[in-house]
Amino acid sequence: MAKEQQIDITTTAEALAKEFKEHSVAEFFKKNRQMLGLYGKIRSLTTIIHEYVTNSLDACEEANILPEIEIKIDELGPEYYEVTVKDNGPGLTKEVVGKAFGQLLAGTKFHRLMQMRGQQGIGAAGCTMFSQMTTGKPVKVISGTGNGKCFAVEISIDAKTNQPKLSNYKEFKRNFRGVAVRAKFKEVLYKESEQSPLEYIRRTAIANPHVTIKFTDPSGKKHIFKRTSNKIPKKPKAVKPHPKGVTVDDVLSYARSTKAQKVISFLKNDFDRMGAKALEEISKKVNFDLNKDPRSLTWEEAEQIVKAFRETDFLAPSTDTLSPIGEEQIKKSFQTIVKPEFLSVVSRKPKVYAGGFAFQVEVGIGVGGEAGRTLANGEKKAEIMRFANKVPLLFDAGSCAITKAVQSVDWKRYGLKDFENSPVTVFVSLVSVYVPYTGAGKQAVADIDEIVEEIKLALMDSGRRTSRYLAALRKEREKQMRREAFMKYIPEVSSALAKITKVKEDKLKKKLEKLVLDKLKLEELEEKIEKARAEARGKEVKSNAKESN
Amino acid sequence: MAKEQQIDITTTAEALAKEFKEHSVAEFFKKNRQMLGLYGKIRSLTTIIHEYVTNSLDACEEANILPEIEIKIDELGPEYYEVTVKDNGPGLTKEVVGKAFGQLLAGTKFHRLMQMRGQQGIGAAGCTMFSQMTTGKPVKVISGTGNGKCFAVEISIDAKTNQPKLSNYKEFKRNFRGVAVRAKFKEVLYKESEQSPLEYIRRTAIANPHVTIKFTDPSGKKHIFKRTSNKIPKKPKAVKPHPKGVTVDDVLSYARSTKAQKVISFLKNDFDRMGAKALEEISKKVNFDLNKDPRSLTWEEAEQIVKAFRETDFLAPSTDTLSPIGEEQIKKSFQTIVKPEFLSVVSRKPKVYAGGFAFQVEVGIGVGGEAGRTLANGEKKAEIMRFANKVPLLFDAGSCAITKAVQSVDWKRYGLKDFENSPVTVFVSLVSVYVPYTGAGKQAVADIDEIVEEIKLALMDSGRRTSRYLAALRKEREKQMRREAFMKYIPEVSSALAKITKVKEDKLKKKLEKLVLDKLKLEELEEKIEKARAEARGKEVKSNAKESN
Amino acid sequence: MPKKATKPKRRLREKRTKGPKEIAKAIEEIAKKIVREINSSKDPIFVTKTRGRSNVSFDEKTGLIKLGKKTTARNFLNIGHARKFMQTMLVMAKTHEYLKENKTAAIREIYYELKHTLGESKENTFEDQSESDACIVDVEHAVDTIRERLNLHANPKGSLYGDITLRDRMHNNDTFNCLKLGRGGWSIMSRMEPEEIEIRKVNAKFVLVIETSAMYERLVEEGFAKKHKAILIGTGGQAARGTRRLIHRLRYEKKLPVIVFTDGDPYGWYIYSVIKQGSMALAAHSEYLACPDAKYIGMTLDDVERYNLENVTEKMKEGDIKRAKEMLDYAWFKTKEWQRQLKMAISKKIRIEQQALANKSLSFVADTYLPEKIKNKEFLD
Amino acid sequence: MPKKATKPKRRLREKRTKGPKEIAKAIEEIAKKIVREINSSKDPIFVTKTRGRSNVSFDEKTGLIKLGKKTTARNFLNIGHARKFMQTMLVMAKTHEYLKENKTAAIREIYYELKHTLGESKENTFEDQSESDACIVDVEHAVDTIRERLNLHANPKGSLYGDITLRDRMHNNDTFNCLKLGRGGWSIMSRMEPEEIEIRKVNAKFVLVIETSAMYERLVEEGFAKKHKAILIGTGGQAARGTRRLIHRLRYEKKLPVIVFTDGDPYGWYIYSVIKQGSMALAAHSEYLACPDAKYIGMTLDDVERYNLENVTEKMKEGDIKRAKEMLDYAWFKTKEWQRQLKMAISKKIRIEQQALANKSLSFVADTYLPEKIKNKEFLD
Repeated sequence: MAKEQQIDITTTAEALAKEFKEHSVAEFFKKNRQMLGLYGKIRSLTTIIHEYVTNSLDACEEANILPEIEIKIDELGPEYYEVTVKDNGPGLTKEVVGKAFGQLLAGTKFHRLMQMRGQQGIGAAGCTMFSQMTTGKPVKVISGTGNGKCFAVEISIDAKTNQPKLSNYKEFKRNFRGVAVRAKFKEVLYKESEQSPLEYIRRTAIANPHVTIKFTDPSGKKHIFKRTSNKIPKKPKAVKPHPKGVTVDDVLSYARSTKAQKVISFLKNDFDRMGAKALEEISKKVNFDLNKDPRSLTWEEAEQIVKAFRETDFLAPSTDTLSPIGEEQIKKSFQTIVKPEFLSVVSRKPKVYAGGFAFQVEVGIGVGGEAGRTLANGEKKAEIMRFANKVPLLFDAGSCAITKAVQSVDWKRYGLKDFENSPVTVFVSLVSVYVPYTGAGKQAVADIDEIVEEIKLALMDSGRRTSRYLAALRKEREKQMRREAFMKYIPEVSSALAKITKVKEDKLKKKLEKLVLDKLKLEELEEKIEKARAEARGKEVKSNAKESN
Repeated sequence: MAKEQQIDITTTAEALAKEFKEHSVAEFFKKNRQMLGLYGKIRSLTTIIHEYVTNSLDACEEANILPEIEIKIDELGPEYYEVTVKDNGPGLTKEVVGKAFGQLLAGTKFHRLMQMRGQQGIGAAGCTMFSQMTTGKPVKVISGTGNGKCFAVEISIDAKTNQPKLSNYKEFKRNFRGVAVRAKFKEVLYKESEQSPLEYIRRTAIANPHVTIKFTDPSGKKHIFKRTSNKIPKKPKAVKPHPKGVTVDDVLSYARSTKAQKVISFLKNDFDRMGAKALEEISKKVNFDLNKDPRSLTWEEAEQIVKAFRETDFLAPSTDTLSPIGEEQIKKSFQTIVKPEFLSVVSRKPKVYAGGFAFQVEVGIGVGGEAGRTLANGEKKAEIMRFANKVPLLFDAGSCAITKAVQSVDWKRYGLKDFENSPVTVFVSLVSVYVPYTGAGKQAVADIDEIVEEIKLALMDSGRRTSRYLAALRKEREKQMRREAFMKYIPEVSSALAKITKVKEDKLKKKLEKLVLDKLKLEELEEKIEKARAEARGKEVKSNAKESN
Repeated sequence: MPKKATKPKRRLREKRTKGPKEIAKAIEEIAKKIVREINSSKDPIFVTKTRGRSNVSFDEKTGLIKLGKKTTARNFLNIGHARKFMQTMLVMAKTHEYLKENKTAAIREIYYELKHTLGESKENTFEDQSESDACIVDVEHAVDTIRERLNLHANPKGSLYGDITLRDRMHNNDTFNCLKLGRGGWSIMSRMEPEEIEIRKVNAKFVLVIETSAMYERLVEEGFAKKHKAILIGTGGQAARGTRRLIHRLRYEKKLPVIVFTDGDPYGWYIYSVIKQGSMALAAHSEYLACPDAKYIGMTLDDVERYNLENVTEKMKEGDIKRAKEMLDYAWFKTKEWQRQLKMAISKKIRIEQQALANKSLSFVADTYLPEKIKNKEFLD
Repeated sequence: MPKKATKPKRRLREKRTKGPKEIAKAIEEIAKKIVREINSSKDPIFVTKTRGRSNVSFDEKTGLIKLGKKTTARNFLNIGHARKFMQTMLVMAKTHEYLKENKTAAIREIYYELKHTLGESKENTFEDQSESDACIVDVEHAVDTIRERLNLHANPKGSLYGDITLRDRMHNNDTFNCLKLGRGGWSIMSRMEPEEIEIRKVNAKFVLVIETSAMYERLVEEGFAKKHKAILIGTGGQAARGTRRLIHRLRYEKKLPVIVFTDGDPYGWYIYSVIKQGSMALAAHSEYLACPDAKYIGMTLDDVERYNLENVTEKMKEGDIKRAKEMLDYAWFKTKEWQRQLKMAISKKIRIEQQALANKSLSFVADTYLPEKIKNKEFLD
């Protein structure tokens, strides 16, 4: 054993106590900017574009506006760029603008259960901090609400206190509605790649068919992605937690901030899909009085409630809390931007995962045409496009639940013998009131079983359609080949038989041709009949299903 | 173009403003606990052990105590466990204990540039939050400073305010020094695997040869890892930032909190390795008066300072700011715990990466014996052990700079033809005053070029020694084989020649054997001479190097 | 030493031999039937015997592998059959022509004669010879004859040495004694039908069939044929049809016992079994080709131990082991001795070549190994 | 049609033939030298000629591939040479024994005779035949002779047909005419030295060497030999040493021009070139084996167009194409015509077989193709 040292322990404990300090979240992220995706020269720039664009889109959508976004990246020097992002959203008030761009963990999104792109209130302020750290410059923001009055302001962050610092505030007249932000960054680099701002914008356009984005890259080249749909996604709604997904801790925390006076009304008002029948069932299952004040619920009582939730049937979370892209929209923009030969899109129904959060999966599989990633040598590789709340995820694919789900599918069963080397683009969109990212950089979804399973089911469904298409394609080609084969063989057969039997070759040939044509016609007819029968059966099944609904 | 909708924009902007709220960091991490590594049943449990153990070790080291840690995990029910961790550290005062276990982003570590295991002030409080979320129970802590007085207290967190809530505070008499924490968790699972608490503890013991850990697993089995060294690592020192690594923003932020009155004394006192000569050089390179108040430095002036730093020569960061494990210590514990046939350990000199942070890399390569990971079928695979500030990293290997560096080495050049399937354990330890983790879960190091490069160089150096060993091994085997081969062939050759020439076979055989033995002796002699010469040359080089130092 | 006059246990019933005209007629009948079907708008069908294991069986009584009675129909209107139907018609027409014009061709020649591109396509009538070979077998079965009588023949292979006088009736009635052609012997032809090659006189007690040409040459060199009154036939690997036909004729026309001497490995044993029982591929013609009472003299794995040949064994390759495992299931290897031999091969994973006997001495095989085994009737059965 | 009496342009200077006693003596001398070295404690050395491309050259004058004068030494005390040195000693001692006892052996037989385990180890004196074959070549070179005179021989292969009378001096002086052995012809032996096989009489204008045995049989069948006074030699692929020796002797003893007829592909052309100039592997023995004025008649890729054989070409395999590219660089293919031919093969990636001529008609090759080309002297050179 070691010899014990001579130390004055009390002094040490107290000495340590003196060193004990609290820190602001701004300081934390300033020191740990890699956690926000602000590391790596190329990645940082894409992250910046991502943060501004998602804020713009969220604002437009909440205000029911068809978004038009202009993005410009200018090269100011080596690894030194200026980024400008302008939207036509509702604009921000002076007070909000400061917090939105100058305070971490502040925003409209964190505390509401609502499907939005941003959900943490960190992004834009993180960019301000990054600009400040690398250039010492504040971020310039102009905002207008369209009523002729605008203001401009410069914003930076006081890291010690996590408070915005505003300067050069100016009001002026212009008929502008929206927010424009302009900021300078060092330690970033623009380079076209699979993970560049351009690819980010392209994918944003695919997942957001109602958006028009104009992008001017540092070389001055303009890239315009026009909207393929004029339908604004329905405004996301704040949603109450679904009983199936909440934990004891969640129940207690909701109970503390409810407006309800009794537990029974708390349950009725503060949870999704809570009908009278369900309430009755629950009240039978708990052994305390549901008329008590929710604020006085104990852990054990809350545990009883959660147990009762698990044993009770509820409807699936209401669809209207989620705003999926929509099958038609995905199809349109996929066709316009990816241009596959065949496309199959599947939109699943909303589901719930632990935490009571509703989520919904949509997938698209494009095969042939320009689908897939094209290598420099012209070879095609499979391409996976990941989206969370309509935001493209370009980084950390390896640790993402979506990648995991795609890889877990046995693609051979769906006619793609060598998936990795097929001309295929797999599109996966996950929308949720709360997306469980693996990190604050929001580039990968944690592999929560329910989510992986749901994505896999969607891909398998879509895969079946793809495989039917591939099979039909093969069948059509086969039919053609059969006809040609018969016609090729007939002259040989006729001539051989004629030589042996001295029957006239020409006569045999004509007879054989007629035989073949009759046979093929018959087959086609049979096929049609079979198809009609199958369709009839299908309809029957559907109408039965409707009746039982 | 889309038809513009009828919306009252002003209302919307103001409506949004009303929704704008600020949040506590506790709320943030409660919602995003996956960012702290608290997701996945097995992973969560390992993370909890990790957080408590690192705190204990840091405390002991700072108080110059040889650590003895006792860990116990009890199964209370399905996916329901109690964790107890007791150390012999300096103990905590009542005030500190609350913050340490009940407030996120509070602690002794975040604000000091000092090599410690913890560096964020999140871990232990995160565990309290997790316990609270899954069981509703507070965490129990006992602390004593060895003077006969102890106290016990129960701690939970108020998530809304990120403030600790203490209850059941009791003082009592016992001659205990250290901290003991006991907490209950649901949604966790104990299972032996590559990522289990046991493996975590085993690796902790390897990287911390001065630590004794006693672990009782849920089945009651005791695992004891005894220290192999009685040397306490030197106490980590807070370090001033090295001029080569700081950014403009860093300079400004240090300038704001300096005690110095003039920029010149700020530079002299607040930076590492700042000698008179360097100061003089810097003063020549900037165009403003270094006697000005550091608090009034502008961005442009700070930029000049950073530019001058870059153009001036400084010594490498002082070694005493870092506390590496040490070659001898690594060797001892590696031999004791991994038991390889051959081991090569390399300790590199400290280096600096962007941010001015010193870091140091140590690696060990163990080959043969029990090195490598053994599969169920007995096959051996390469094993990579990653450590950051002596803490084992078990998760997220794929996105870690250490893994990247190991994979970038061309192992074939070092005699390992099929690295993945070799019986080899690669040990990589990175120590730094600030480790750039990719996430708050602290399981992977961001792939910063300087760090990857340094690890790679260390591995290559160690690889060269390994390859020399493997080559020597092969050579010895070869020598043996040659001798055997000659002796096998001699009877054949003698008999053949005897048949043709009628010379006596036996005579030929003896002559040939003598010829072979003489030749082998001669070769051995030559080899020895060559080796002696090479050693002499090596010494010469070393002594020359010393002189030029 | 076997007596000269050993009669085959059972006279093989060779089918009544059809002449060229009858065979041409049979082809015409098949063609006419197909034409009739076409004219009455029916799916034209070509019928032949089913090949492959499902229609092959081992006839314990005769000791022959035989083709069963199952038939296979090829419908032209079935796309899976159409190409093969077309090919079969081409082969039928061409062999019909050969018979009419009294020409003969190698099976590779008929392949080339019939190969051409189909219309504007990139498809050929035949892509490789295996396709036309398969059609030849189908036609053989359909008209119930052997390819030699369709005026077709495979490549020749094999050498003949010993006191046997042959006459080539198609070549000036050349008559020659195969003991008097130097040590080279006579090159066995691909067509060895009695109508062409007549066995005039044989002065021998038995036929020794030898797998490798080098061992054949060694035995010629050592004077084995004269000393033991043997006819030596070197097959040079798997015996060609002509060679098998010659062995068969020596057994049944000249009543000579047949002894087979191959390498001690699954391939060698398979060569022996084809000579003895026939092969699955040519199951229909076993009566023409096989010698069910042929004896196997060696090499066996027992020889390895008996003659201390451990040093000169070779490792069996994976393919050999697989073949040995398959052979375990063949009905004609179901004897106790052969099962033991095959299992030994599978477990020891070694093989032993004929020439490995040279490890003892060059003349060991001729002076000791073969005479001893023949004298003691040590045959594997 | 070539005149019967065409003399070879240049009489090949065959080295003075050593008798068995002289060769045994030469072996003894080498062994004695090595023993002397051992006795004086020197590293024992075996010296032979260097093989491989570095010591092989094409002699434009004689048109032969020849081995140069470079020598290679194998030191027993060098671990890289020791095993081979040991093996060479074994081969030397065994051939010495053959010569003394007047025995002959196939090269596979000497391999088996010498193969055994070394002491307690798992190592064998020879692991496979390629090792002993290499030692045989080394000994051939060291004592400056051919393997036949070391009483060794390779496997026999090849058939002979035509009005040629041979006598086997080692086999009762058997005398036979190869036109009178039916259509099979005579099996060419592995050893065709004049001391053993005497060419008594030839009545022919030229020798036609044919790659495939099926084409050989076709030409026999068509009466080509009689009609055109030809000796037909079927090589059955690459010509065996005995067959090459026979061709060589017909050219130089009997002054018959030699015409080579192979498949139109790199492998066939290589067969031709080995007959004509010798091979790199046996460069030392070109004087015994090669016929530098042999003519190549076909198949050529020009034939494909000329006779409309596009349908019956085959695709060249990758290996064939690689071989063609290598052949471009061989000195003996550096003629304008051959370069053109090889380049055509490489660019068109097709090959044409001899039997593809059957696509015209079975007798086309005998009635038209060969006679026309011979008459018009259309040879590729």
